[in-house]
Amino acid sequence: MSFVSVRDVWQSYGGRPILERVNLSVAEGEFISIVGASGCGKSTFLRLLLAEEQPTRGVISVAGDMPAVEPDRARGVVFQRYSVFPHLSVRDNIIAAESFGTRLGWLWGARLRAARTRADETLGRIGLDHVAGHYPAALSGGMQQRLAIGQALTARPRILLLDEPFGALDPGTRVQMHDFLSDLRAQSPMTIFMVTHDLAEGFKLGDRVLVFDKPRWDPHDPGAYGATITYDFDARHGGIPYHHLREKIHEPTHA
Amino acid sequence: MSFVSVRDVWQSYGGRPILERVNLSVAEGEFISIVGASGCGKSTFLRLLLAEEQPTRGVISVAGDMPAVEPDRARGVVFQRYSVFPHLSVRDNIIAAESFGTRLGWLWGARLRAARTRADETLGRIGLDHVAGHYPAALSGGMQQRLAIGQALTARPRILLLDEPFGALDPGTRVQMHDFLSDLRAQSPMTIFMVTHDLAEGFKLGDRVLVFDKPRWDPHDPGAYGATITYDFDARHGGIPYHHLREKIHEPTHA
Amino acid sequence: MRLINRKPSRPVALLLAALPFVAVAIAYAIGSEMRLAVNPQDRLLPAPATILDTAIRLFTEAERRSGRILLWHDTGASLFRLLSGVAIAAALSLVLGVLIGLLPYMRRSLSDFVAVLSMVPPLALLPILFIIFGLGEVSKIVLIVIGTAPVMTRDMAQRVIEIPREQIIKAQTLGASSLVIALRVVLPQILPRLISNVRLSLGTAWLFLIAAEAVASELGLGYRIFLVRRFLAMDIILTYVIWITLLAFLLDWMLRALSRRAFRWAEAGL
Amino acid sequence: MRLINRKPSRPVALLLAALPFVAVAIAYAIGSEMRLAVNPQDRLLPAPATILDTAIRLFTEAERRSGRILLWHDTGASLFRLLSGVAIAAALSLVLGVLIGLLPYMRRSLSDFVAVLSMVPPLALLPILFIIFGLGEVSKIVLIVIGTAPVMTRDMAQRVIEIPREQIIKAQTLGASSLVIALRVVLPQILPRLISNVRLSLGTAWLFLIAAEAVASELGLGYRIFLVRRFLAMDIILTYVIWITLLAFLLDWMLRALSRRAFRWAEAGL
Amino acid sequence: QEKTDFRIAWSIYVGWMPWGYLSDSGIMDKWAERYGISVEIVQFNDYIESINQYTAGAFDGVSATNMDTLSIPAGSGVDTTALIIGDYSDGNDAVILKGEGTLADLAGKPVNLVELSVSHYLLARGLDTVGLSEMDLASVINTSDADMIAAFSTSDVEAVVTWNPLVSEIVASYPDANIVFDSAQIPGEILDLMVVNTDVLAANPDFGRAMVGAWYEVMALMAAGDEDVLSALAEASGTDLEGYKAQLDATAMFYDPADAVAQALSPDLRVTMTNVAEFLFEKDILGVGAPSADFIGIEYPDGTVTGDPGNIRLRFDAGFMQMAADGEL
Ligand SMILES: Nc1ncnc2c1ncn2[C@@H]1O[C@H](COP(=O)(O)OP(=O)(O)OP(=O)(O)O)[C@@H](O)[C@H]1O
Ligand SMILES: Nc1ncnc2c1ncn2[C@@H]1O[C@H](COP(=O)(O)OP(=O)(O)OP(=O)(O)O)[C@@H](O)[C@H]1O
Ligand SMILES: [Mg+2]
Ligand SMILES: [Mg+2]
Repeated sequence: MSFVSVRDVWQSYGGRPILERVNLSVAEGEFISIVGASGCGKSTFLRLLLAEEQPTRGVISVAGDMPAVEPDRARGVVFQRYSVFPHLSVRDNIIAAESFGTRLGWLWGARLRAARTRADETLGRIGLDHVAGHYPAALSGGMQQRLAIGQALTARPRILLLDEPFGALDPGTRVQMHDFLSDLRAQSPMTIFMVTHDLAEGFKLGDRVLVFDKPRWDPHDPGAYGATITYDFDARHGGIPYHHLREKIHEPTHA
Repeated sequence: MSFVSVRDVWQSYGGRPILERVNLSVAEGEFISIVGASGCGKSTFLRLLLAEEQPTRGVISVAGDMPAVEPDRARGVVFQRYSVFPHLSVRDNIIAAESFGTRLGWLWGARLRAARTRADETLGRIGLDHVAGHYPAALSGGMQQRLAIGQALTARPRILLLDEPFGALDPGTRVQMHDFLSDLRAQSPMTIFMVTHDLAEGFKLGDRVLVFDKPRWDPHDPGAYGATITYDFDARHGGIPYHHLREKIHEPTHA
Repeated sequence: MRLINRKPSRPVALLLAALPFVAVAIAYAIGSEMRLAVNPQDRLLPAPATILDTAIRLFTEAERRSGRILLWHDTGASLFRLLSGVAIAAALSLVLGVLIGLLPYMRRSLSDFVAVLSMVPPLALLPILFIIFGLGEVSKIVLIVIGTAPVMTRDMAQRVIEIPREQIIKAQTLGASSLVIALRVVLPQILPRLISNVRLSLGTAWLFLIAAEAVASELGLGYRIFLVRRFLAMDIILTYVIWITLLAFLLDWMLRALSRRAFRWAEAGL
Repeated sequence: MRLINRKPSRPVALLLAALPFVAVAIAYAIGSEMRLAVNPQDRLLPAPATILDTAIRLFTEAERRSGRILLWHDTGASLFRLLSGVAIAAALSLVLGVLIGLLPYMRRSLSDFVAVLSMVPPLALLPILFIIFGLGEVSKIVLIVIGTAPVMTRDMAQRVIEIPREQIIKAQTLGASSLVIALRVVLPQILPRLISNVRLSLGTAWLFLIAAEAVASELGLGYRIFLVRRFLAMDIILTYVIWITLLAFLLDWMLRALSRRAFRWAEAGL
Repeated sequence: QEKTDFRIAWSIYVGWMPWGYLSDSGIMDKWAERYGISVEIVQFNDYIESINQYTAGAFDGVSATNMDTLSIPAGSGVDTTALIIGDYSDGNDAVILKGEGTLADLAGKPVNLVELSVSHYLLARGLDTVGLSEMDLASVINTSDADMIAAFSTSDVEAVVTWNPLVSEIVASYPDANIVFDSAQIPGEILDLMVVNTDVLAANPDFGRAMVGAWYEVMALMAAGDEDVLSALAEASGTDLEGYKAQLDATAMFYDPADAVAQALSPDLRVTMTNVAEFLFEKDILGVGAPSADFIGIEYPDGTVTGDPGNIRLRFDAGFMQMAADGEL
C-alpha cells in the first residue's frame, strides 16, 4: 500500500515551471534520498510534501488523508540551518514539540513536569542530556542538528523531511550524524525524505535514491522546462547501486 | 637551512598561557599541516607567524629577516571566511594584490592595464576567468576560496598561511580544492602552513603534520597551561604516517 | 488555515492598503463636519474642500507683495538647509567614523566623547549656536549637523569595527597602508550603511530644521508653519504637513534607489 | 608600523579619552573669561564656578515660594512623561510590528500606512493633539508616542520578517497556531531588538518631550529651560543640559545592561 | 568705539511692524546714508531670542518692552538705552476668561500665559486691583504664544493672558471669550521700545539720529493714514488692513515725537518702572543674584534715578526724540 502518494504534480513560479509530472509512491517506513543538480527543485519538492506550498497541479496525500493546506504535526522537518529555536534552551526546544500544540503554547504544572521528564529521556537518547540547560548557540553544528531531529521526532510526525540536514557539518561530524540517524531509525521506524548533495550519503542512508533532473532541455531557454524524477534507485543492499530506469521520458507512468 | 624559524615562543592572553615553548624549523617549500583540538591555539600560532600579534616571549623569523611587527607582503593568508573583498569584482580582487601596495591603493593607465592582463592570466590559472566581472557574493564557497588563494599568491608572499581554508566547504568541493592547491604548488613551490580540523586532509596535503596539544594538564584548572607541538609527523610518502616523537614533554629541544 | 498562511488576493491587497488612508480621511471629514456644524468659522479642522482650495492657492498663487509663490520658495530654502545639514553630517560621520573605527588612538580619544555628545539635547543650546554662527543659514545648518552627526558617527564607527578583521589583515598582507585600507577596504564597504544612516536621520533633521526656522527666518517650511500656527490656520498647516510628508517620502525613496543602484555587491541588508 | 596597528598604552589611553572633554572645558573657560572681562555680568557664558554654584543651588535649595527643590520635581515630571511615552510607543510597536511582520493581511493593510506616518512631522500637528488630548500630560505623552512609534514599528516589522522562515515552518510542524508562533517564536526573539530600538529612539523622545513642555506646562526639564531662556540664565540652562545628558546616558546604560542580562541567548548583535 | 555698520533686531508685533517696513521700503537706508552709516534690520520670529541675541552682543539694538529690557539686557549688565518709545499697550494685552465672569472669578482657576512676560505682569497688576494675588490662582501654566489660540479651545483652559493679534483672534473665534482686564486699564505701563546699547549710542550718536529720523518718517505716514504703508504692515503681520487697524486701535502709538518725549518725561514712568522692578524681583529674574528690587538703577531723561545709582543699566533718553520733535534731524 502506498503511504505517501504523489500524483502528477507540477509546480511553477510566475509561469516558470520548476517541477513537472512528478509521480511517486512511498511505502510506510521507507527512507527516500533525493539528489539532483543545484536549483533543480529538490527543496521545492520537499516544500510540497511539507504543504508549505500547494502544487500548481496534481495531488499529494499522506496516509490517505486529504491533501494538507499548510504544515502540521503530521510532517516533521529539519533544514540545513535555523531548525531549532535560538531563544529556547536545549530542553525547552524539545518541550516545545509538546507545548506548541497547546492553545497559548505553554505547559504548566503536572503536564510541564511530565513533558520535562519525557524531554530529558529524549535528550538522553540523542546524547544531549549533558547540555540540557544550554542555549543552541553554545552547541556545535552537529549537536544543533541532532537537537533539531530530536525535536521533530518528539512531535511524532507521519513523515520526516530533511533538507540537506548535514550540509553545513564537517566530514567527521557528518559520519557521526549518519550513525545517529540510523540508530534512531532502528529504534523507531519512520518514513523519511532526505535531500542531499552528497551522493554517497544518499546511498548510505536511503532505501531508495531519487534523482531529479530535467527530462527536456531547450538550449535557448534553460528555464523552459521543469525537473522530474528521472531515476529511482534501490539502495537497500548496503548502498550497492542496482537501479531500474523509473520512467520513460515524456511518458509519465502512474505509480 | 631553516627558512622559517620559531624559537621558544610563548603566548598568553591576560596572563592565561595559550602556547608554551613552541620550537619549529621549516625548510623553504615545505607544506606544514597543523592539527589539534579545538581552542588549543592553532589559529593563535598562525597569527604569530602572520605577525598580527607579537609573542609574549620568543622569536619568529622568516628567511632570516628581523621579526616582523605587523602583517606585510611577505605573508599571504587565507581564512575560512571573509578572505576576499565583497565590494570588489573577482578581477579587482586579484588586481588589489598589486594596487593595494601603492600609495593611494589605485592603479592607473598603463600599470592598470598591465595588472589587468596579469590578473586575467591568474584567473585563467585558478579557473575563474568566466566570472571575472562578478562580485564574490555570486560565487560558490569553493570559488571564493580559490579566489582568496589566487589573490594571496599574486602578492608573491614568502610564506602562505591557511587557517581552515576549506572548513566551510562541502566534501565534493573540498576534494576539488585539494587538487587545485596541489596543482598550484606543483607549478610554483611555496612554503605553506595550513591549519585544518580534518586529519586526513592534513596528511594528504602536508609534507609534515604538526599536532598541537597541552603537554601538561591541571585537572582543577584547565587553563593553567598552554599547548605546544607534541607530534611532528612526516607525511611526505602519500600520507602513510610514520612519525617520530618530536620532543620529550617538559624538556624542550631547540630545533 | 492559520492566519499567518492566509494571503490576500491582489485586488483585496490593494483594497487593504488603501483602507487606513481612507479611514483617516473619513474620520477627518466627519470630525471636521461636526466642528463646522457647531461653529462655521472653526479653523481647527477645516473642511477637506477648504484644504484643497488652500493647497491649490498655495501652490499656484503668488504673494501680492513680492510676486513670488511662497510655497516653492519655502521648499527651496528648507530643502537647501536640510540637505546641506545632512550632507555635512554624513561627510563628518563618515570621516570620523572611519578614523574612530580604524585607528586605536582615535578610538580611545573620541569614542566616549562622541557617545556623550550624542546624548546632549541640541535644542537647549540653540541660543549659543545663534551667537556663534549668526542668524543666517549657517546656524540652522549647524543645528542639523549637531543634532544628527554624533549618532551617525557612532553608528559608522561601529560598522567599521564590525568589518571582519580578516579583511583588514588580508589587506595588510597585500601591502596596504592605513590610508589604503581606509580608502579601498573600509570606505566602499560602509557607504551603503552611510546612506541608510542618512535615511534614518532625515526624520530628526526635519525636526531640527523646523525648530531652527521657527526662531529666526524669513522663509522656509518650518517658518511658515510656525507663523500661521499663531492664527491656527490649519488649512495652511495641513497643506504644509502633507507636502513635507511627501518630500520626506520622496527623499527616502531616492536614497533607497540610489543605494540599490550604487551598491549592487551588497545584495541584502539595507 | 601602520597607524591602525598602533595601540596606546593604558595610561595614554586614559589621557586620550579625557582629552576632548578637557579641551571643551578649557575652550569654554577661555570663552567665558573673555566675555566676562568685557561685561562682568554677561550671562551667555557664565564662569564654570558660577555654573557649579548654580548647579549646587539647583540640586539642593528649595524654591522660596513652594518650598520644593524644583530640579527634582522637573526631573520627576519629565522622566514620567518620557518613560510613559516611550513605553507606550514600544508596546505599540511590538504589537503592531508582530502583526505586520507575521500576518500577510495586516502587512498589506498597515505597512504602507505606517511608512507614511513615520514621515509626518508631528510637531506641526501639535494643535490638533491639544484639542483632542487636552493640554495636560496626555498630549505630551501622545506626542512622544506619535513621534517615535511609527519608526519603531517599521523596524520591528522588518525584524519579524527577517526571522528565518525555517523557524516559522518548524513551529507549524510542531502544531503551533498563529498565536503560539507570535507568542513563543517571534516575540522572545525580537525583544532584544525592541530594547535597542528604545535606546535609539530615546534621543528623539527627549526632543519631543522638550518641544511639548515648551508649549504648555508648569513643570519639567524642557519647561524650565524655556522659561529661564526668558532671562538668558545660561548657568541654569547649562546645568539642565548637563543633567539631561547624564540622565540620557544613564537610561541608555541601564537599557544596555538590561538587554545583556535578559537575553543571554543572543550573544552579539545588540 | 566708533563704527559705521549697525544691526538691529525686531520681532513681529503690532507696534514694531514699522521696523520691517523701514527695511523693505528703503527708508532706513535713506536715513543711514544721510549719516554715512548702514543699519541692517533683522526680523526674528522668536521675540525672546531676539532680546537674547541683543544681550549677548550680536545686535546693537532690539525692539522690546520696558519690562523685558529691564530683566534681560539690563539685568545681564548690558547698559541699555531706550532710544524710541514707540507706543504703549492700550488694550493690546488682555486677560481673557472663558465664559461669564469678572477678574475676581479667576480665583481658584488655572491661567495659561507666557510666564514672566508682560502678560504675567498684566495679570499681577490686574489681580492687585481686585485684591487677589497669584497665590489665589489654581496655577499659572506656561503656554507658548504660538499655541495660545489652539490652547484656548481645549477644555483644560479656563483663562488666558495674552497679547495681540492673539487677543483679537481669540475674541473673534470663540464667542465665549470674555475680556475681564486689559492694558487699557494700566495705560503707559507696558511700553514698546527700541532699545540700543548705551556705549554704542554714546560713541555713535549718528546711529541714534538715523534710527529716530527714519522711525518718525514712517510714523508720519501712518498718522496720515497712508493706505499703502498700512496695508504693507498689515500683510507683514499676517492679517488684513481691517485687522491691523483694529490692533492699532488698542495701541497708543506715539506718532508725534513730542508725545513720546512727554511720556518719557512723565513722572508716572518712575512709578511704572519701580512696579516692574518689584514684580521682576519677586519672580527672581531681576539680574543675577539681585539682593533687592533696587538692584538695578534706571535713569530718566531729567537725570533722576530710581534704584541703585551705582548700577545704572537702563536709561530713558528723550534727546533723540526731542530732536525729531524739533525737526533737527
Ligand atoms: N518562492 C519561489 N519563487 C520563485 N522561484 C523560486 C521560489 N523558490 C524556488 N524558486 C526557484 O526554483 C528553482 C528550484 O529551487 P529549489 O530551492 O527547489 O532548488 P534545489 O534543488 O533545492 O537547489 P539547491 O540544491 O541549491 O538547494 C530555483 O531556480 C529557484 O530559483
Ligand atoms: N585575542 C584573544 N584574547 C584572549 N584570548 C584569546 C584571544 N585569541 C584567542 N584566545 C583564546 O586562546 C585559545 C586558543 O584560541 P585559537 O583560536 O588559537 O584556537 P584554535 O586552535 O584555532 O581553535 P579552533 O580549532 O576552534 O579554531 C582559546 O581558548 C581562545 O579563547
Ligand atoms: Mg535546496
Ligand atoms: Mg582556529
